[in-house]
Amino acid sequence: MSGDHHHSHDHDHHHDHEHGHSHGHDHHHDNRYSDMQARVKALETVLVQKGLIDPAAIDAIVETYETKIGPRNGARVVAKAWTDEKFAQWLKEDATAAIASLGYTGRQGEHMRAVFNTPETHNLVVCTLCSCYPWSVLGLPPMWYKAPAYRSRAVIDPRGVLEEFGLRLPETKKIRVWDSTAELRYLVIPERPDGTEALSEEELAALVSRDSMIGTAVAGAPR
Amino acid sequence: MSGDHHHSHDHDHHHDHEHGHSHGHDHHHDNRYSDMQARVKALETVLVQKGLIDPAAIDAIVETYETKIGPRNGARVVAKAWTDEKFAQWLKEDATAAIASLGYTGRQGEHMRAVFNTPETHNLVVCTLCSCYPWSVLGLPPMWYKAPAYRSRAVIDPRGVLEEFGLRLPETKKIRVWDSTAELRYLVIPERPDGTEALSEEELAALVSRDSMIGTAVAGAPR
Amino acid sequence: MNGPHDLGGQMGFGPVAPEKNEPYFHAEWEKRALGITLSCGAFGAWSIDESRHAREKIPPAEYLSASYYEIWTRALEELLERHGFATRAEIDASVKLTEPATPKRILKADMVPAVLAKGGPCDRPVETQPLFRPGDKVRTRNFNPETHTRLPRYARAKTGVVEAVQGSFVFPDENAHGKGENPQWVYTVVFDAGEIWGEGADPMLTVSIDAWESYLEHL
Amino acid sequence: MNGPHDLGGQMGFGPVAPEKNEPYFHAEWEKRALGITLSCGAFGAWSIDESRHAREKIPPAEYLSASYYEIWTRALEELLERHGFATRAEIDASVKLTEPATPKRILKADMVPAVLAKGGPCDRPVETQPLFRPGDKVRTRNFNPETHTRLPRYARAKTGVVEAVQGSFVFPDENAHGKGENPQWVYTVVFDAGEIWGEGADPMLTVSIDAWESYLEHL
Repeated sequence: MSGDHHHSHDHDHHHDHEHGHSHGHDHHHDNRYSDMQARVKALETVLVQKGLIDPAAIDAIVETYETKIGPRNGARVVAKAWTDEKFAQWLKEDATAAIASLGYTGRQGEHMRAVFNTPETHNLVVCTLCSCYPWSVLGLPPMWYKAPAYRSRAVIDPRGVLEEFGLRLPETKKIRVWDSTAELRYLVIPERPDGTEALSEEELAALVSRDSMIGTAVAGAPR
Repeated sequence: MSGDHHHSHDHDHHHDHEHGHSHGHDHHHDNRYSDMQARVKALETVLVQKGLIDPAAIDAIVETYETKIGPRNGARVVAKAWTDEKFAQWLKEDATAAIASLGYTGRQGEHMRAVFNTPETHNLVVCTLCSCYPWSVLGLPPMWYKAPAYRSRAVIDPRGVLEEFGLRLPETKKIRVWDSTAELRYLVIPERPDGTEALSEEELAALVSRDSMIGTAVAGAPR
Repeated sequence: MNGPHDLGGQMGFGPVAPEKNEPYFHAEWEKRALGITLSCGAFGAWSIDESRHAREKIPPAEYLSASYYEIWTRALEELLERHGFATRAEIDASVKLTEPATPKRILKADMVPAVLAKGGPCDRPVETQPLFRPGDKVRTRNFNPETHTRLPRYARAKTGVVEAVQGSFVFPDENAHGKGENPQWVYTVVFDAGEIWGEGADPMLTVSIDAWESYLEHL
Repeated sequence: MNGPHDLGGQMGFGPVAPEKNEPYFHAEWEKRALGITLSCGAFGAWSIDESRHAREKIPPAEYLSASYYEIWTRALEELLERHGFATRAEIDASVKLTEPATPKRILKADMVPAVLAKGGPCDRPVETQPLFRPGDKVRTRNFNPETHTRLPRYARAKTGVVEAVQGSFVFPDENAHGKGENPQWVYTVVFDAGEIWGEGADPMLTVSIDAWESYLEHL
């Protein structure tokens, strides 16, 4: 069946391109994204005419999440937890406050929990019901995190999901999946890689990928 | 939300028409039905070229279900059950054989069960997993029987579904929903309407609608 | 599999909306799709179980927006390719490009009345006695296979009562995957709506499924 | 509601397929959709619970084929109309036709940093003591409301263990429908995969949800 699926997608896609070439990217294009382009533009136009929204505020929001709030925040939290036992303890007891002490607060990070990988247990975060994600430390979620494939499978077949990310865990490793069904937002603290004793906090932070803080990866080894 | 839904459908539909006019009903039309028209034609073409199917057989199948096998079959079963106590008993004990005695056999009617409405209990048939339906006595299923709205709701909110068909059952009436999950096919035997003592079997059959044999209606009163 | 076809208790599809005139077909291609599907079924290359599973595997967004004849057609293309009768490349090009596999039979027009009147019975004898009797309390098993099953999700791990032993039938969970017919006893099992749907369920509602023996455990 | 959003354990969506470069946005409109959605949230006219429910009510075939910013936008149109800020007729015409309701606040550019840094905490004090303690065995309730809930379908009527009391929070099942915040204690409840998924479940897997107190019963 996946053949069927791919076929029909290719087929549709082909159509879209043909239409795109003959019609240009106008309102009558069938491509979903072009429809949305027109729709969202109309939405913004109407709301601006009504004085309800400020286009500059939209710019500021976008700029914030494109340049200021992203997974480097979380990576600094992790690096500090690796190097500062007291901070790690604080993270365990009151992640919201510990993370706020580094300046990371606010939207979709109001109620943080840090969950620590151990040699015995790997943690994985999902939101099966929508796309809850710790924006304050990881920024905007990637497309796959919000899409049905990940949301449906992470709770029933996490090993299969992790293998698609190139992470093959030993069968003896426990997996704990956290389904973010309430307003708590989870940050995975990956295990500190071996051979990183000499690294600075900044160098350590560079080893912490976004995926390792969701649980779809582990922290990288130093080069 | 249904407003949203309708909007976007109208919108898409509008597009389809525009494309239809500019492209004609060719392979590149975006309308689902036109795509299917071309696709199914191609499928038939290839299978005929390969000598695997006989277009006249397709015609014969379509003609059979358009003109020969339909809910009049089931209505005759019901009318006979109303007028012939022995037949009714046979239906209860071996519906497949009793129905076959009237000449109704075969595809999607191989393993029949007749379920009798009573003053206490109303029966309703659904196939939540696909669209199992007793073709030999009811013909091809209507579109709604195969669609998600009916299949999803019949088992959890049958009263709500029945009200959409204009059938409001007293709250004290038991409802039994039969989900056709195996190869048994269910025919509901509705209650015989009052005041039909003088009617012939043929006149009685005219009171038996298809929906009354699915359970989304009761048998009609004589005019 | 917990696919898009397993619809019992799902929400959000709106009213049932029966049509006024209810035509059997809504376009010419639907007639051809019906006839082609039945004609290809006559090849004897796949079971109803395998074809049901092919339909279930259509991606959910497509399955839920497709008409049923479209679902049939998409699944049929998959089955034709899988069993060597026609490739999607051929259908794309609308021309024969390869020699097909040999079907067990080809349905000709004059065979149609007899074939439709015969159908395809799925009852098969078994040598065992039924494990359950009418009146037995049973619990349905809890499983979530990626493969075909006819135990709907809403009726798993639920307690019900056996109402009837319905005979022994081909077991779809294995037959859909070419593992043989392995027939089992089938039972009608009745559940109180409260057991299935919990609080707020209609107190006058019971729901039954037809369950293969291996779906059930004694309580 | 058992809507298209309740995806845990559903199948048929194919591989996860992370993108290579993973851009935050895949079209300019997605940026605007993000900013407009957050700006309209600042009106103070609806809660996150009401907006989540508006997203869940998108018809399943559309929900499952839409990108998440499209889901946001469709739901936002519904909320704007429901609360008197803009009608779909206005968006269709791309022009103001009516006077809008009065929002509690309008988000200006200079307010953005402070508003994002503040967020919208949902914890609220309650006067009761928590009914459950870490280590308690609990059973999740069985219900299938047509209204909003955050107890996913896969975790209903299942036995688990309370791992932590997480504080008291706005109760979404009521708040989504304008019935007030009615805060409750929230617990992290852990389930063995075998309890949820039954036979064949990964023996090394546990899954937790965060459950409001009224979702739980002492075992």
